[in-house]
Amino acid sequence: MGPSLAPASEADVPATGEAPDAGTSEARKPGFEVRLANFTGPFDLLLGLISKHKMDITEVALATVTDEFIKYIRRLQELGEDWALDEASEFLVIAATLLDLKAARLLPAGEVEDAEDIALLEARDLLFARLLQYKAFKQIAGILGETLEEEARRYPRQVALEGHFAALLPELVWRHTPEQFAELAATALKPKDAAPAEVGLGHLHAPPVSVKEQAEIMGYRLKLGAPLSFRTLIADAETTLVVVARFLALLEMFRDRVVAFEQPEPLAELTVRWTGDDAEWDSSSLSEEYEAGMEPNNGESSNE
Amino acid sequence: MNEQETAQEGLARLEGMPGGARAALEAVLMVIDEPATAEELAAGLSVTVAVVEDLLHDLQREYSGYTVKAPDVDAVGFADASTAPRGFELRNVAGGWRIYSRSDFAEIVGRFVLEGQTTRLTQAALETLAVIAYRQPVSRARVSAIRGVNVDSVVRTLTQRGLIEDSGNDPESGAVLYRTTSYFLERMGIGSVAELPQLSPHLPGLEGIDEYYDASRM
Amino acid sequence: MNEQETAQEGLARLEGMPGGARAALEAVLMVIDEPATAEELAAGLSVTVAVVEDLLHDLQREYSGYTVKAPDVDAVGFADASTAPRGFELRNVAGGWRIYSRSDFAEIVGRFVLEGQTTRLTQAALETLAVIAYRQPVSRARVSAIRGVNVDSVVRTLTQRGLIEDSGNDPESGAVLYRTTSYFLERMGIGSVAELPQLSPHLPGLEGIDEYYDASRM
Repeated sequence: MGPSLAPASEADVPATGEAPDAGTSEARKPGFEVRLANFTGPFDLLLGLISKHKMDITEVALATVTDEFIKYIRRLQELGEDWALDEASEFLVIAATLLDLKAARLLPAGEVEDAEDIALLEARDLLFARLLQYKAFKQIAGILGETLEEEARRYPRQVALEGHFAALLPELVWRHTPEQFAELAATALKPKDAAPAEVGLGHLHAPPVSVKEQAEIMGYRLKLGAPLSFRTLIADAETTLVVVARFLALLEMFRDRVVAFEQPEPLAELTVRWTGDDAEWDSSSLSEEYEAGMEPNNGESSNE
Repeated sequence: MNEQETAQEGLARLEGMPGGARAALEAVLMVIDEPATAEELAAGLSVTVAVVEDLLHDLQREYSGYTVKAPDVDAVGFADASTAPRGFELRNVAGGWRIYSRSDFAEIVGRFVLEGQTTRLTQAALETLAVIAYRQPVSRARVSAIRGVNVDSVVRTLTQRGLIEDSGNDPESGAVLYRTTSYFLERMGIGSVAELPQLSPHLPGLEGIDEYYDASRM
Repeated sequence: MNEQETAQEGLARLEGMPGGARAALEAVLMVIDEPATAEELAAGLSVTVAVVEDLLHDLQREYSGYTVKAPDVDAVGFADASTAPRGFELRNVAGGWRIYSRSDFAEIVGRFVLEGQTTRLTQAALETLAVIAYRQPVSRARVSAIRGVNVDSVVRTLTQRGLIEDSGNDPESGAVLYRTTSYFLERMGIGSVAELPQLSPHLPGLEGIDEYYDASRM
């Protein structure tokens, strides 16, 4: 998708619409398009700009590129594109470095004494190094792409095992009850923690923990029969809040007379045993009083 | 008429390739998993069924050399070169053609297959099976999206173990859909998949899960 | 000693079968569904690795006839029979041997094998894959710094495609490190990452890049 831009006021159209790897060079018309997909990142854009001007990227003459780069960023701003924060900030970092470079160029040659000047030159070298490195990987990516495509023309033989061989396979050992299997499914189906696409705020607010849910989890485990220590029951608790919720839940369950506690002496291991004879017990009998307390923001959890 | 011409052109084109039409047919036979009929093969190669049948019988004879005793190779006497039999054979089973390992080597192949086989499913296999059991019928791509890893080889293992099976193709994407088998139910000790425990008690907040995956579906 | 005898006996027994050891090896190659190493094949056939390697190279040459130009078949000049290439080839990839259809017939075979047809990777995915391949094991943050963009979703896609995998955590930062998989090697048709093209010709005069990089590492 190419967001269309208003006709360019400047005579020199930004390079972005006609960068070497743009594929389809845009026909000249009043409006032109910036195809964001043409560039896979700021380095890519920068390389595009540099090669458009047929410059050696080790040359210092980056002023033109700097101008165009900044112009490009402005256009993106005008578009109001919902750029991912980190991507936009990467652009800013590079734009700032480019500005520094531009400033560095204005310094009289051979008079680099100031620590600040040196820092600028180092920043320039660093940017060059990173650009060169990126360029190398971009070329390698091209080679990988060609190889993968060429290799995809060969199909491996990978046929199902012939019936009489499959029959030789040893019988599987299967020890999962339907309940254990369901637990496995629940784990597998749970959305994997998506990699943060934005700055995480999770550390600012503890995620809500429901006593009722924790009661359900423990009820399920205890109903399997064997007495479990409290230590075992909280072994998978990710936060203290979950531990607290489970403890409160156990107290509730004790009040409902579905669990019994055993502790030989103070601070010794606390063992919890399922005593409810009603297999149909569920957490709905739990009082609601903790729910409000433990779930201050009773809204959607930040799962998605 | 027209079709005849196309088939002739097709044959001419194949013969221009290294190894000719015979090699082209071999290439297909080597990698197909399900037996293919002469008609399907002819259509894929753009030649006539008669040509494909000739080629199939040639290959069958060639693979079997002179010493073959397989009952289905009735034309073995016509083999025109004295070659040793290969380790594989081309068999016509229930109307379809496929390459199999030669039965003379069943013992060796069987030993190789058994080597390193375990009697337990790996955690990856169990989780994949669980996803398929609760989301069936489901494509590999979707299971892969849910698990976040490539599941191709695990799906093959589960199929081989008879726990899951092909249940047709997705009408939209054409991808193969998988479902659990009656052997799976047997091993689980339940009568039908409806008897699998509900997931909700174990997974608070799963209401929106299907939309979540559909949204991120590739 | 004892083992040597067993291997000799094994070879003698195989040679007594129709087609000999060569055919036995072929039979095993017919049932493997991922590359098998010479060691695995030797164990399955009860012969020495050296014998299996000779047989593998013989078969490779034989399948390729005279016309082969594959760079990995260096001994093709020694093929002792003037045969047309077969429709399939035996290749040594990702450290193991496996049979593939010959690439000349890709178009025809593709009509029969729908699955496994993988969609092409995007430029972003290829670049990310390249960085991971050359810098492995490597964290997302580092790949991201090299490419100058966030690579989270691309890394997820590559993991799902089975091309890269989690290889543990960085002892210092605790960040997940990624590496390429053997499936990646298979798809690239190479034996190990050491066979990837050299990066240095593409990186003129950048000896110190890694230090630069570590200094600016996030």
